[in-house]
Amino acid sequence: MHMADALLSPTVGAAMWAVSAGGVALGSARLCRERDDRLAPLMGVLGGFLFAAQMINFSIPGTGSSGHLTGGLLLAILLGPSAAFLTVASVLMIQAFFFADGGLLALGCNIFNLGMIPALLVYPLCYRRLIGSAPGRRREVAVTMFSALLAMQLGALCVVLETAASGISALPLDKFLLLMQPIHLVIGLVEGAVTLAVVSFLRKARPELLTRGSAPGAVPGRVVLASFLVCAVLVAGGLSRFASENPDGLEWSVAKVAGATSLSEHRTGLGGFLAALQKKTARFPEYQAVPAAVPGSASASATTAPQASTVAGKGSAVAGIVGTVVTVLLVTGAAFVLRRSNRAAVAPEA
Amino acid sequence: MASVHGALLDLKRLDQLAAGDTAVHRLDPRAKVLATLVFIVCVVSFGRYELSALIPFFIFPVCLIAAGRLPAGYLAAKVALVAPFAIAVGICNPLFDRTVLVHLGTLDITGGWLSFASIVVRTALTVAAALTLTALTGFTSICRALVRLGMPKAFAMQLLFLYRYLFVLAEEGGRASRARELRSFGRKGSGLASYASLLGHLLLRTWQRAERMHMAMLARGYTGTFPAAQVGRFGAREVAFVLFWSALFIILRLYNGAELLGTLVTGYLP
Amino acid sequence: MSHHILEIDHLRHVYPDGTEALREVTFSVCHGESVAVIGANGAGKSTLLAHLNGHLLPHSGEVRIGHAPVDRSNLHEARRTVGMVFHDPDDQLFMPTVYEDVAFGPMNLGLTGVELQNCVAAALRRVDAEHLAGKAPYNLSAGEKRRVAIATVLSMSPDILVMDEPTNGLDPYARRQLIGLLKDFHHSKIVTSHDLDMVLEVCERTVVLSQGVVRADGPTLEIFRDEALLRECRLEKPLSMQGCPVCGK
Amino acid sequence: MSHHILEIDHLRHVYPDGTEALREVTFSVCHGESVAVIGANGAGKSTLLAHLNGHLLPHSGEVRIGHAPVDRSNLHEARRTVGMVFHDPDDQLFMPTVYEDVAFGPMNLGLTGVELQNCVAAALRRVDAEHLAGKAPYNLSAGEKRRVAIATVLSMSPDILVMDEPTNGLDPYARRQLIGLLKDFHHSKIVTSHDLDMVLEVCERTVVLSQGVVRADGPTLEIFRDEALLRECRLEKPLSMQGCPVCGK
Ligand SMILES: Nc1ncnc2c1ncn2[C@@H]1O[C@H](COP(=O)(O)OP(=O)(O)OP(=O)(O)O)[C@@H](O)[C@H]1O
Ligand SMILES: Nc1ncnc2c1ncn2[C@@H]1O[C@H](COP(=O)(O)OP(=O)(O)OP(=O)(O)O)[C@@H](O)[C@H]1O
Ligand SMILES: [Mg+2]
Ligand SMILES: [Mg+2]
Repeated sequence: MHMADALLSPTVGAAMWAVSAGGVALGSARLCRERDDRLAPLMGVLGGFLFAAQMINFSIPGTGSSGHLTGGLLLAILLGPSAAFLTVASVLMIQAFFFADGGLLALGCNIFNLGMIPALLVYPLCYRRLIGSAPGRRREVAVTMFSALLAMQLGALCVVLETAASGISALPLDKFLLLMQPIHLVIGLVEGAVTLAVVSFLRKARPELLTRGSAPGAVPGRVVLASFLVCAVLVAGGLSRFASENPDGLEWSVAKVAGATSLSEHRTGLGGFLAALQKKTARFPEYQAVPAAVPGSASASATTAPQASTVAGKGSAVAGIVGTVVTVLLVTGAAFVLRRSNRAAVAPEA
Repeated sequence: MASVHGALLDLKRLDQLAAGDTAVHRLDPRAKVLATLVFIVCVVSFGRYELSALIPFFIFPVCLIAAGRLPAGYLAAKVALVAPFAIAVGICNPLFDRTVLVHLGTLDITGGWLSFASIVVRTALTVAAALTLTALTGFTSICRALVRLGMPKAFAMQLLFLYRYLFVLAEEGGRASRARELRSFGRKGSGLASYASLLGHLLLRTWQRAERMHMAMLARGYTGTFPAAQVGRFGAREVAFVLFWSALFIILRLYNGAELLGTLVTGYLP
Repeated sequence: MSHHILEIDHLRHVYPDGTEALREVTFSVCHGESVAVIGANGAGKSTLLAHLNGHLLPHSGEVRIGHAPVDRSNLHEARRTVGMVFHDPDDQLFMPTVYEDVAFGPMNLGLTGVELQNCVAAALRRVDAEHLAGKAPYNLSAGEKRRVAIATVLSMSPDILVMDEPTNGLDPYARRQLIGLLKDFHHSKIVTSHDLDMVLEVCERTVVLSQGVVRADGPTLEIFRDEALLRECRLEKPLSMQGCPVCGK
Repeated sequence: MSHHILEIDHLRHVYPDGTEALREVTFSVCHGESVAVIGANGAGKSTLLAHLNGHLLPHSGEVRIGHAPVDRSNLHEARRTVGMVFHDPDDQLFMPTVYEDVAFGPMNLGLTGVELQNCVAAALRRVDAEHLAGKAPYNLSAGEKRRVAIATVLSMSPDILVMDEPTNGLDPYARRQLIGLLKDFHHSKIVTSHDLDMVLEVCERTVVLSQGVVRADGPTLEIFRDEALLRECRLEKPLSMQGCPVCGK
């Protein structure tokens, strides 16, 4: 499930970008150190393989729907965590640029949810630890299924948290969770089953392919753990700061606890700056619209004019609508002029 | 399957558009990437009920599309098709947020509808900007721009390989899936067993291809690093481009352009 | 009315990116006929074949099999009637063993037990590959893969056998074997190839495609004698008709 | 001492799964010679070629280029000397545009600026592909891909050109073009192919591999006249030498 730009606040987006960029930098550095120049083409074509795999479906018995591979865990088993992470990240990047799947700002979130979680978290810390050196069939089934499920659940959870922390969607956290987690339970089961089946196939056909991921040194246990701690702190910092800036974003859980008292103190950095700008100009600041929040934030809203929100709302609404129409006309006009002048510029050659 | 296949065709199409030769095409990719990033950050930094202030931002993609002589209809259709997730989540807003924020005559508009509309507009803006960037620059150039903006080289290399072999493998996968389809009738035979085995075969062949590619690369002096790409110039035009757009975005972020215009107009029309 | 088993009628296909791969293709194939479709790289041969079992649908025009047009409603029927052997057998062999691969189609058609076994055995026997039944496809040689790919299709007893460049990548012996095999089939056959010598041996009739249109359609020998036509379509006489390079005849 | 540029000496290779692909291969190639390596599917041709630039290393025996054995210490040297054109051009064209692809090798050799540009332009000119420089590989036709693949190798000015089935999948016109191109090169050449007619035109000498050993080595025409030998090695005469199927000669 791809996170989308339109649901993100810049703070959450930027925090996740920082985390993912850190992961990519770390992964690349590790890879360079490994000095296996076979990896570059291999990762490239395996990324292509992920695309190809997504073109192919299988029908899930009894449901009438179909599923396909997502691939994070499978790649980690084949390539080891760093290479698998970079491969998934590159696939997501292509999707962001060409298919606008997600979007550029959401890329950070998506790389985290779909790449980091399965390859850098679940694989080294769960799969590798549990699977042992010579697993029996039953153990392999159990561990693979569990890992795939875990990765999917964590991914879905992150989508929910990121959305909630951004506060663009009004979907309450509990409802959203109830929606996302069961869906991803099914997706996780499918992922586990496919990963298991493909790994068994490879074990029969080319067992030597399965040795790379489990090669000694391929599991950067401590590094991963440390970087995840850093990530967690970063994210938690970003989220909590944002939560205090924008109580509406987490109103169902943080309720009105943060209130007006903490509002002005935590406004720092990009998010704070933009939020401040937003306060200055916004016509429908949410703390005015949500009656319960009005008393607490009266001082904060003093900068903006409307006291009787309906009246002002009406006036600004009319202005907004008229303005929108005019803007659209202007934009279209500009495009028209640009195109004309462009054609004129090319015409002499043609 | 159809969606990925269509996506690949789009990819080829966007790539061909990037081969165009207009002033905006010729700009250093870094300038375009930077301007687009500023644009996206500004757009998503608006509050959830903001709508009219977003509209002026369309000036950016629209101008670039016009100046780059990109097929507007095609890009618009693409924008309309994507981001189902954002829309799906956004459509919940009217259900949960029923506070009436605006009265238009007898029509009450709730916060939910307002924020939903806002999500739709944001989606259109961010998606249009991303696609325009790609169509004006091409993926390879974007990659190189990102490298020069600090992306690790190993990752860039990986992206370039992926981009090159996407088509080859997608076609291979497409043919294999078609072969299975031809011999399975309806839903019969398209289950997990044949799926996993098919993927396994595909994976084996992918692996062999990687081995051959590696051989080809070694044969041409590959030593684990890619030679540096030719340098573009971040000149006055690039600086002007980035500064102009960033300034415009920040102004539009600070002042609701649409509403100011509207007040101007309605001010004269009592 | 007519005894045509396959009719291609003013077929036109445009790929989504705007490439007009087929512009106006019309010909028909009778029961038991062997037809070769030849043409330069990119002439549209593979595109044409993909229409025969409804993998691609026409932009305009029609493909009819036994008088019923191929469309979404009767895809299953078309796929049973037309057996397609792909350009690259690797695309076609996707099950863990040869036996399972050949059994895949009939099983989906509902065959089980002894009936299934007989069907698979018969198909393998027809391509001389019974000894390969237990092997994994990725361990086969090029020629073996090709023969198994044909068996996977034969096991569904199609009425028309369609093959895209069947001799590609085969050594001379395997090629000769395949030619023998093809001559023995009493199916209607449609074959594309750049191996015009094989065409000369296997097909009595040849259709020449050039840039998405039929440039010629007639007895193979007649077509191969028309040097001007061949040159125009980026083709040349089969090598065996070109005179001996040693004695220079 | 000798003027051999390439010597293959009792070469043996066993794949990790135990397949003994080459058992005892010995032959050598002189400056300017064109040698064809032919044999059935699985005879070991591609395996042999992979040894020439050190991609595979021998289990026993040796490959010597200009008297220096190819081993880990001089791989770079060997790879410069031996230019390898692969079976599937898609494996070889891995950069985003044709220009970059052709420039990849020279750039790794340290060329820059005008020198690099000239080198790339010269290589593209030799295969008639200057107009393709800006294109992406996935937009090329089969014949164009093949020619560009050759250019990528020529740009490194190798002393020996090695090609694995260069005419595979080409239409007769593109094949003819390629043959013309190959005849014009004054490189030492080693070519494998199932297209024996091409071999007859391009190579004056032929080595026959069979199950990992050299079964024959001699002038091409002589080899192709030995029907018993060919039959034994799953080969047959080039089609143009087989007599006309029409008049039956
Ligand atoms: N998926 C596709 N999208 C766009 N264009 C395509 C696609 N597949 C093929 N084409 C184009 O359609 C034309 C016909 O292609 P087709 O594969 O049918 O040729 P062909 O006759 O089979 O060639 P070959 O002898 O090389 O196999 C070519 O110009 C090709 O580039
Ligand atoms: N990676 C590999 N692992 C194991 N065995 C292999 C591998 N590659 C090739 N072989 C085997 O080695 C033998 C020689 O293969 P090779 O590819 O050299 O044959 P070839 O002469 O090139 O055949 P073709 O004409 O089909 O290209 C074959 O039996 C093949 O199955
Ligand atoms: Mg074809
Ligand atoms: Mg070979």
